[in-house]
Amino acid sequence: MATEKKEYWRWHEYNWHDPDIDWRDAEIITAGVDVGSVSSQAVILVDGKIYACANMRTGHSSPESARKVANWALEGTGMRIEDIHYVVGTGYGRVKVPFANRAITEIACHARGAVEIYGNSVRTVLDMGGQDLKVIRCDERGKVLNFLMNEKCAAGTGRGMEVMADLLGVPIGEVGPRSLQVDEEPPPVSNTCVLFAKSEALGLLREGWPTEKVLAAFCRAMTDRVYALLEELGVQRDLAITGGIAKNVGIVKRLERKLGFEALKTEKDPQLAGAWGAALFAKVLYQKERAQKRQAC
Amino acid sequence: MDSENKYPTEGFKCWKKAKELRLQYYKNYMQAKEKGGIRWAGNAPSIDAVPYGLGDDVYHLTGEPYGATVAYNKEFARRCHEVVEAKGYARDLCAYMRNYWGSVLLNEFVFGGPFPKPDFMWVLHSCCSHAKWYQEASRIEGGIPYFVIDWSAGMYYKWDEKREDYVVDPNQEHRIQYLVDQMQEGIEWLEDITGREYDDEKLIQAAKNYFESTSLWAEICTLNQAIPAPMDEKTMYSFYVFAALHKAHREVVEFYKELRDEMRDRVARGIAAIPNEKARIMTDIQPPWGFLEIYRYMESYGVVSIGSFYTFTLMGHWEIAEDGTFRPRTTPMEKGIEIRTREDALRLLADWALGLPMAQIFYDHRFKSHIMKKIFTQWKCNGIIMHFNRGCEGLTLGVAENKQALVEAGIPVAYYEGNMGDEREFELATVKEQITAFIESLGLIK
Amino acid sequence: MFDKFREWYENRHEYAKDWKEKTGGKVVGYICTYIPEEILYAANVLPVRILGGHEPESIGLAEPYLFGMYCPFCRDCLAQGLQGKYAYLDGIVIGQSCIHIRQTFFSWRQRIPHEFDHYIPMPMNVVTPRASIPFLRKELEIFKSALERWLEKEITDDDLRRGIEIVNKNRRLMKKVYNLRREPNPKLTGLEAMYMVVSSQLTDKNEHSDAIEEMFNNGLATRDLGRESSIRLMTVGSENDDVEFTKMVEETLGATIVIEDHCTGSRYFWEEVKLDEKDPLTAIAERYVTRTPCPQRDWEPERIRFRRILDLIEEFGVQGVLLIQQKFCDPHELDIPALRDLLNEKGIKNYFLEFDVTVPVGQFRIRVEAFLETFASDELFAEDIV
Amino acid sequence: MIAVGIDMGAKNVKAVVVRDGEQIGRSIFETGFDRYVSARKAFEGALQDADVGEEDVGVVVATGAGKKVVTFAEKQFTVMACNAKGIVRLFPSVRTVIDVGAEEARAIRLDETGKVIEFAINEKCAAGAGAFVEAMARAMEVEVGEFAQLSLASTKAIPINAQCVIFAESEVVSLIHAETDRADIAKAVHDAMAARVGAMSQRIKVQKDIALVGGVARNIGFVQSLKTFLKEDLLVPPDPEFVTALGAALLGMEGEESD
Ligand SMILES: Nc1ncnc2c1ncn2[C@@H]1O[C@H](COP(=O)(O)OP(=O)(O)O)[C@@H](O)[C@H]1O
Ligand SMILES: Nc1ncnc2c1ncn2[C@@H]1O[C@H](COP(=O)(O)OP(=O)(O)O)[C@@H](O)[C@H]1O
Ligand code: SF4
Ligand code: SF4
Ligand code: SF4
Repeated sequence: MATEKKEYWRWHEYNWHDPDIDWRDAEIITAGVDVGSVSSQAVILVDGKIYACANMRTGHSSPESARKVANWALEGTGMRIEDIHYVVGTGYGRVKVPFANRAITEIACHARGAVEIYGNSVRTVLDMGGQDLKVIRCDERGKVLNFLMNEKCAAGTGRGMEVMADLLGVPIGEVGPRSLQVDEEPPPVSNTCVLFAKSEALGLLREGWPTEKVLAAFCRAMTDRVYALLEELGVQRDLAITGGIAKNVGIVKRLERKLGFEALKTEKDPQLAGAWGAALFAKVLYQKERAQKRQAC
Repeated sequence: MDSENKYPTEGFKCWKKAKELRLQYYKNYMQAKEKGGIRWAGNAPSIDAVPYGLGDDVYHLTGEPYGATVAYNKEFARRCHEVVEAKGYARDLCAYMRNYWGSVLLNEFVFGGPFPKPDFMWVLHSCCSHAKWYQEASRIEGGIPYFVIDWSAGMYYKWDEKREDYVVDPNQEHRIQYLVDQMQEGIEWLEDITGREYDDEKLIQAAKNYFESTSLWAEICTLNQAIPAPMDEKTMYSFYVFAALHKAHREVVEFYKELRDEMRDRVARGIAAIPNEKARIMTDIQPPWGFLEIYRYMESYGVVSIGSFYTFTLMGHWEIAEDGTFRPRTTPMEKGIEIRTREDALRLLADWALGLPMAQIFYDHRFKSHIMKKIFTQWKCNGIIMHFNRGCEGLTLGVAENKQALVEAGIPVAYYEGNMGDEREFELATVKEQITAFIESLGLIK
Repeated sequence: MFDKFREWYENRHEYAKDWKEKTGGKVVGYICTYIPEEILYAANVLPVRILGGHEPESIGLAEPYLFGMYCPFCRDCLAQGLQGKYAYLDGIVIGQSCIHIRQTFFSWRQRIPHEFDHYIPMPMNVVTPRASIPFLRKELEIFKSALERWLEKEITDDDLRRGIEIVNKNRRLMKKVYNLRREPNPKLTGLEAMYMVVSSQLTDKNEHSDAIEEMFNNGLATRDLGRESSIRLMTVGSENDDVEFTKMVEETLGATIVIEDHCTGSRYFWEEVKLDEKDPLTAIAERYVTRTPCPQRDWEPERIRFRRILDLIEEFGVQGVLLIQQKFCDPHELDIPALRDLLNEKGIKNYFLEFDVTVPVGQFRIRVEAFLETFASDELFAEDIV
Repeated sequence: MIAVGIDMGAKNVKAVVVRDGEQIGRSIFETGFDRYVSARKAFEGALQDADVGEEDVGVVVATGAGKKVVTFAEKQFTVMACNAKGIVRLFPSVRTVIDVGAEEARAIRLDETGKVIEFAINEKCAAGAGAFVEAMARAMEVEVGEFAQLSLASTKAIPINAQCVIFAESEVVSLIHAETDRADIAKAVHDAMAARVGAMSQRIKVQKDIALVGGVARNIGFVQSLKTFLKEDLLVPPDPEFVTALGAALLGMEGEESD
């Protein structure tokens, strides 16, 4: 029954490094590796400055995914994992990053990373990832003050969006823009559960709804859930959105409409926030360790 | 299929009056302050006869009917749920309560305007939510004084082996006293917070109204034993609500008398609720208020719901006769008891309140199963459709066991899950499918 | 040191069966801590608390009798009974509690064989003791007579005084142990405290008290667990005997639970019966009406339980609070927003977790870990220092 | 007399042709976007299989969630009624039938004539139906059939706490990450689902014999787990997904004959 299908859910995977930096001159090289349930990222900092990164899908084994993503980030740089002074693992598989010196939760790392990416006016971080939603309150340094995670029903997460993309044959990157191409907001779908959502979407298509309208109904339902979580914690400005769904304008725009203000914008990749934060923590931890060693000598 | 419509039908004559009364009730509450009156809030079972002793200009708002009204207004209900969940309240809590709190938090009254705050709250507690409902309401409304009377004093009935039926447990005195003591303290409290002098005469009159109206409701339900049934349950919902709104008010007594007389007349003339009555069912627990169309759906197959343990006994007071008949409870007035003092009134009120059949479900599900079987037989039913209502943990106490017992007794039973006040937990298509399957199994669809 | 309690906890059924064999006495299971154990001790009956088994696979057994939206704890308890794990019980009693667990009692009463059962309509109103105490006294009398009829022997006032003393002594001793948790370097972990308190609900209190005294003789008070630098947590909720979760918090993540407000913890035993010269039944009635109330009967505007929680936070040097709630548990759900508001207002960090028959340790770990990081993460921001 | 029953499932449309009470043809089609077209295809496929022409058909009966779109059907029945009717034809001793499809599960108690006495259906949450297994198989990147097979090799009981499919998926992913044996994971998934379906079934009075039908009855891993959960044996007909369509055809036939 299974026919070869195009994989619409596949979001863009990439690696990058800054050719202008020569890491061999560096004093401190640190890395953050974020092994999420859906995606893995690695960020390499050279003296605190971003030098290389990679973003790819998480595979079956956490240790393997961690190694893979780190190596991919280092591709073409001549640097090896062993050259990195300190590595912090974060995300779902944080304790399974074999070459990490320490594991820190993605909650702490995302807050830290958000402040790095968006600037220190950030007070609320919304992390919309593959399988969960987190709302984090932080101070100007990115230190977590309070946070909430969605419990119970995982309806309306990144995974859900992927399933939708596949079902409707819309590449994941276009889900957001296309969902905004409606004249009038349709009512939200009642069931955001991935499994039921499928038949619900089909039902709507059968009723003659255009794809855009179905997407809009889904994005709206998901926005409502995100909004509820934000409300529960209480939103303090500025708001930064991290994680993969930050790239979904269908949700970001709707959320902004509902909140009545805009979230911070960035040129950088918000999906890197966790790994970036982890790499920054790695730097501090390495410096501390070094200072302690020196004292000991 | 005209041949199936064998019974004459006609609308209820007192329908219009009912609508007016209901509107007036909410209006009175909203406007009470303009005339220097008092308004209070409480749950439907609360003993409203007691605050009536504060004067004739005392109006109140009962939470459950209000919550149900919100549920009718799906958009409003949705906003209520949103704001309540944002405050961190769990989604599985009583749906009426969430609708009520939501309305307070939004500061919007479902009938328009800002939410009219009560001067105090007066509550009767038995399910886990009653007292807490108003405790939280008071907190979010900025500290409105409230008084709670504990109703959970134990079972009023006990099983009698010989008669194979329930009889009133003679061990009642200290339970009555418990309620009386609380009400006594409550009256002092009422005087305290309102600065008014309490009038025992008014209390006595209100108590009489309460006994009469709630026994009258039972009588009205009893008339539905006729074939064809003169009233369907969907209509019943519009009428039983008066007892839930203000059972101790004279107006309700008068209205119920009128309705009873009309029911008698309909029975005498053979007027039916639905023209094609082929099967009679009873339901159980609150319906999903936003989806009462399921009743019309059943009727399209000739299935009429004659009522339920819920519509009969939430507000109606009943007794079990020597011969086992479930019948309207004899009022103290009918028994020739004179009510002279505050103490007299309070004792009778306590005794009356403790004897409510619905209150017994909190102590033993077997009582309810037993009464459901009685209703099934006396009202000549063919089956039972139960609503496993996720919106009310109180009245669902024992439902799973009730269902087991009814099935054991060979009664055709179906159930569906839903929510009386949160449409997110109700799926119309699925429920219709279940109802259809049940009607099929009754042999009504070929 | 606390091994004995752990063994009792793990082998509760064997303990009760042995006790029966040894003493020839009767064992009564109880549901909810609003049960006057004093009267059962006076009658030489062993009361044991019915608890869940944390086995998701057997929960389905309760499905036909309990509505789907009742809490997992009440299903778990009933499922234990339906599996026959409590077949040795001679009777069951309940002190009127939340309606979920009431259903457990009702279905148990109907479906699981036993000789004796009794429902005590423990008053919900504890705000008006003037009305509740005489009412409860009468209900206790009815309970006592029911026991007397069943056991065919009289329970005298002296018996009652003896019963009260047995239970009081155990309370006093547990409180003494709890005082050791106040210290900067707590002398016991939360898990150990849990084993102790829960096992006191499962064993003969005489024996249990002896075991506590023995611990003191063996130097409990001078023990060093080396937990002085660990984060001090309080847990708050209904019942909690989740070993896995507690281990995760204390062993994997290194925090220490220094106090808790659970009915499987401090709330169970905190207050004693004040006998004085009073008639013993009145004294017992007073204790249950005035004890720290469960949420469903905590009706005062400034909840009584909250005041106590704040006191405990102060006394035990609590840094953060984990609010633990059984899924669908209405009584606690009804208190949580107010409690969170209060804690936030007082600047006390707190985090909310929803429990089921077993907890998803993985999902909970990240939450608790991140919560703990909010206490410890200053080192991560020490850039300027280095 | 020829009757055709069409079962409009969420995932598959099934059609069965019956002549004088005997099944003579059948066909299954994936439920496509246009359900009418799928229904036609299944209908025509079944007629072809039975080698009869459309003009020979006496009555067409539709059942299942999308039964309304089958405009060429003269009759409609609920799935419960069809399930019951179909199973007593195959196994007259059956008194309880559990039907697990892609998105729904139900348990039905019936009498010896195939009349429904009592039923329960799964509520809202998808974690108790075929799509659940499919999602989990996808997480492990194996075919559903293979996934089913895998589970038989395990004797371990690993509880999957999450009742939500997505949380369960992440639990499965974490089990994968923890390098848990694949067979154990498969069994854990089937156990979790069996616990849900089993608990749902117990809301009615489960009487023997018990049959399991619907596409998921082909999943031997699930069948094993459900047997263990219920502590009862289960009868599984050879083509379990066709039972409902068979029942529909039989019900159609019955009505016609009595007329
Ligand atoms: N370019 C993109 N456009 C829209 N959505 C995207 C894009 N890239 C990723 N996503 C969404 O982000 C999700 C992954 O989020 P991520 O934060 O990386 O997950 P996690 O860290 O939990 O593994 C995907 O499931 C997808 O829905
Ligand atoms: N060979 C097989 N092995 C395991 N599972 C199967 C197999 N065939 C079908 N299934 C399961 O059956 C389900 C479809 O069942 P079906 O009764 O056709 O569904 P519906 O009637 O809801 O469309 C699928 O979700 C799949 O999990
Ligand atoms: S009985 Fe039901 S409706 Fe009434 S307060 Fe309790 S939960 Fe709400
Ligand atoms: S108090 Fe809560 S956890 Fe305890 S039995 Fe009641 S509902 Fe369950
Ligand atoms: S409805 Fe769907 S997303 Fe929600 S708990 Fe169930 S399976 Fe999970």
